[in-house]
Amino acid sequence: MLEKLNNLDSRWMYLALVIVLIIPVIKPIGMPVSVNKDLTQRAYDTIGALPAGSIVMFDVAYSASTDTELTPMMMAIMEQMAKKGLKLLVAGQWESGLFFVKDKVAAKAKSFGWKYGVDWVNIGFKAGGISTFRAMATDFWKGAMGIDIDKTPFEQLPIMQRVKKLDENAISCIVIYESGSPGMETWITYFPKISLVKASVAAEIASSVRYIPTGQLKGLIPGMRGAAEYEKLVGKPGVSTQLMDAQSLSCLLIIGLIVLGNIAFFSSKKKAGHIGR
Amino acid sequence: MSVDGAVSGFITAIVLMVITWYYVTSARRGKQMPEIRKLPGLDAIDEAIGRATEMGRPVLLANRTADVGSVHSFALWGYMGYVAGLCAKYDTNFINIAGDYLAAAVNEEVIKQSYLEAGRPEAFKPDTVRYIPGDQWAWTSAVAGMLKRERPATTMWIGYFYAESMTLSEVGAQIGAIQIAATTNTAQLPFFVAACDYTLIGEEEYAASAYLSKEPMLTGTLVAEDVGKFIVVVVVVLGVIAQLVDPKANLISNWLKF
Amino acid sequence: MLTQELQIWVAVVGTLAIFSFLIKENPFYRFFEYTVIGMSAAHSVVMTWDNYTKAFWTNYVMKGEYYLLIPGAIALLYYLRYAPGKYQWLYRYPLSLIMGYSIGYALAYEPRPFMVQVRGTFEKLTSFNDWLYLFVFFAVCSYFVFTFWNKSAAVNKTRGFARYAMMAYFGVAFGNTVQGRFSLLLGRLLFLLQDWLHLVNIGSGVG
Amino acid sequence: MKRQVPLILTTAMAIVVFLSVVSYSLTELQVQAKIDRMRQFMTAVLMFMGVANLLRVHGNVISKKERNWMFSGWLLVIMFVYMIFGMAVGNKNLTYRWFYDAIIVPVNGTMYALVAFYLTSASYKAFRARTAEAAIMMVCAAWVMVSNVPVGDFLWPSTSALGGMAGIRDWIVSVPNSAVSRAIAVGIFLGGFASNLRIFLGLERRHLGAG
Repeated sequence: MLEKLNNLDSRWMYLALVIVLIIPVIKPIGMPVSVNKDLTQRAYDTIGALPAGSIVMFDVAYSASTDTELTPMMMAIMEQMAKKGLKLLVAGQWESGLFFVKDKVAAKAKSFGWKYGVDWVNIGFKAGGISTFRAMATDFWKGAMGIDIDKTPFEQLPIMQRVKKLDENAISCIVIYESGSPGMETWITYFPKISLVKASVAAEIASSVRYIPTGQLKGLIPGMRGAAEYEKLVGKPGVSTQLMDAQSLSCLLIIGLIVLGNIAFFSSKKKAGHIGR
Repeated sequence: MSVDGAVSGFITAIVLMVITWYYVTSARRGKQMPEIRKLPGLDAIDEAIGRATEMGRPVLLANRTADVGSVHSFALWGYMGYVAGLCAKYDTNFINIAGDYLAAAVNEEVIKQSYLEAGRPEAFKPDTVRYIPGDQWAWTSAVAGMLKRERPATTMWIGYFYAESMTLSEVGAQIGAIQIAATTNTAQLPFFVAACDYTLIGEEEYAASAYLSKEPMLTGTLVAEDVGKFIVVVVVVLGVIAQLVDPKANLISNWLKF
Repeated sequence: MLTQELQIWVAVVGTLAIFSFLIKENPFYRFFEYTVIGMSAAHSVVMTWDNYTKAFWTNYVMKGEYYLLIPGAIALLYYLRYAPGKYQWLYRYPLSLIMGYSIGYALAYEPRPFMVQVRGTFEKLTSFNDWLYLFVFFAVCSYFVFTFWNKSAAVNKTRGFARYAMMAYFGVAFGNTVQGRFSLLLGRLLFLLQDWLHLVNIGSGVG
Repeated sequence: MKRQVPLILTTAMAIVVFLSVVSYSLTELQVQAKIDRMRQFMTAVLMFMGVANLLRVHGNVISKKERNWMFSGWLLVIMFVYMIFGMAVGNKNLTYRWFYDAIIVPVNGTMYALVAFYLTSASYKAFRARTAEAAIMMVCAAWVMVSNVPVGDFLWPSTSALGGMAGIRDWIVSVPNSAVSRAIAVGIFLGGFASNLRIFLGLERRHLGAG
């Protein structure tokens, strides 16, 4: 019996996981979420402290696969920006990501009644990686080839008159939505003067917090939990808040499995394999 | 120059170069280099290849992200030369999966060279190095499928990995392979630690080429690295003193900002 | 012909094929595996072609920056790697240039963010936590010393402590990631439940 | 010619790039931008290397009729069709994108989602308190997992002593954890730097192969 438990077929665990995730999606429970003061609150305050009319730049560094985690953050931040009267410039380091968020951002902007080219702009993906961004630091228009995502020249977009150089005077804050590389290293290394907020996938939190005390990051939104916290801060509960219950149950499943695994291990007292070194 | 740390960074680079140069030169002159501390993950390589030989199954060494200019490739070639040499000696099938096409071409060269040194150049097969496009999940699906089909007895995951680390190491564990992982991506280390038999943490990945080859000059670069660490510690201690003396104008801190 | 509806069906088939790998490796999975390898290889060529080759040709070379043709010609030597014959070694020229380029950048840029990190350890020393931070930092640094003090008992004790601290770190990183991974799986399950089967409706990312 | 020249080229190129970054007057001359452009142009020229490699490996499989050779054939067919089509119409073409979104996106997304399953089975097998180290890792992981979800707030609310489960988690994350990650990062920087120097100084020349 215990021997069997020790070598439990993974497929049973997989089945349990699917069940545990689906049930709360169909029948939500609605447990409350508290806000993390060191990370999410800091991000919220950084953006909240910008004077009305400042330009915030979004750096899209994710793609469809991390949609469930990062897109709700983007929507919640846009909600806050609309309240504060901030302007938005969408750029990005991931081409697939910009394709992916294009319509979502446009739809959200439309819901606020933002005017394209005046209140917000999407300059699209610019090939060339870091060297392109470095070129934008000296001359944004030239570095960005002078056109937005739909090939409209910058001359026809009034907001671009304010962005001649990629520096702290033109861009008050960069929010990077990051799920991998290239990512925030670009900004930390080459543009340390512009305030940087990271909307991060959960996997990168542990390795990113060290940038908070040094001020290299002005805020960090941690994963779906962070998105739910942000939705709470802006007072608009959305998708993330709804999905937190499924998260709760699946975490309990893992804890249950860990306990079960330890019971099996200690009662069989058999040394199988060895822990990584 | 207004970039934070640009000048002090430049000085750091120069200092490190000089230290490295010094130790390499003294190693070349035959000065005895200190011994490297034990790294169980690297000591396990021989045993793992021996096991693969007994079982008659291949040895797999894979990396997705490293291009030809990346330090991970430089590290990888150290492992590759050693492992391929042993595989050639024991006549064990060796497979390398690369995610970058330029690197794949170089990997082939490194492996051929090892086969030649082992005296068995004819044992090199054209499908030893397999390139799979480095697009994260396409690559992972191919490697996972390959693991289940060819069931290597030993898998080595060396270099920079992202979220695929969990899939690779867990599928590897399911087929019962001995797994050795080395990565500098601290966010992915826990998954390798959880599912692999041996994990080289962070910087240990880079130490392999010196450790495995036992070449005194390469060991010299490791000594230089350790001296670098010692300097970091000294700078931090000085910084702490300066901070206690005058928290408003920390001399060391200002210097590092320069 | 290529409607949104059809696209969802194709996507569902692909999704199920990949999920089937959890049960066992099978031809259905293998088909999608090979398809995606082929398509990603093609996609990377298409992206380079659109963003680099064409763009560089029209924006730079045709506008008089002919010096680009020199590295271009050198790069062509790389293809000799797969050519039979005695000129294979010529591919080492572009290789060494590419390596030198990356090394030059690494040597020049990598120390900068590092300076800020080192500074961060001592710039604020007001609470117990700050001192603890410093201690853990030193301990872990000592763990990564490879060649000195390997016989010193004190250093080895500190290294033991460093291993515990690192294990705690790995535990935390693991625990934090779990959440994100479940979000991804939820995303895929929502695709099946919502976009395909229309069983639930909780809206997409757009608020 | 075969080994010495490439070694010198690497070092010389590295020095040029290094100087173009650190020297003010060279920055003024836009040397760095030109070098970047040359490197990118090399990428542009080398775009078919991957195709060449796949053609060689899978062509070999097909000609020897090895296991799964039909899949290899299919791989080459789909690769060339999709590549030629894409180069003809451009990557923003709607039909091109349709196939991308219908096949690559869901397969990639699902492959990513599989990680959740593997995480589950790995935690069952790996998190057993065999040693003190394993126990520490297990406890920390479990603690963070629970405190990250609403259940944690429910068990030990963040309004109570020590900030509740989340408060302790935040302390672990921002003090010992952050220190560890910084120390590892310092080591990685030094190790990476030394690795670069090994090639720069020509100590490591395995990549140049034989002869």
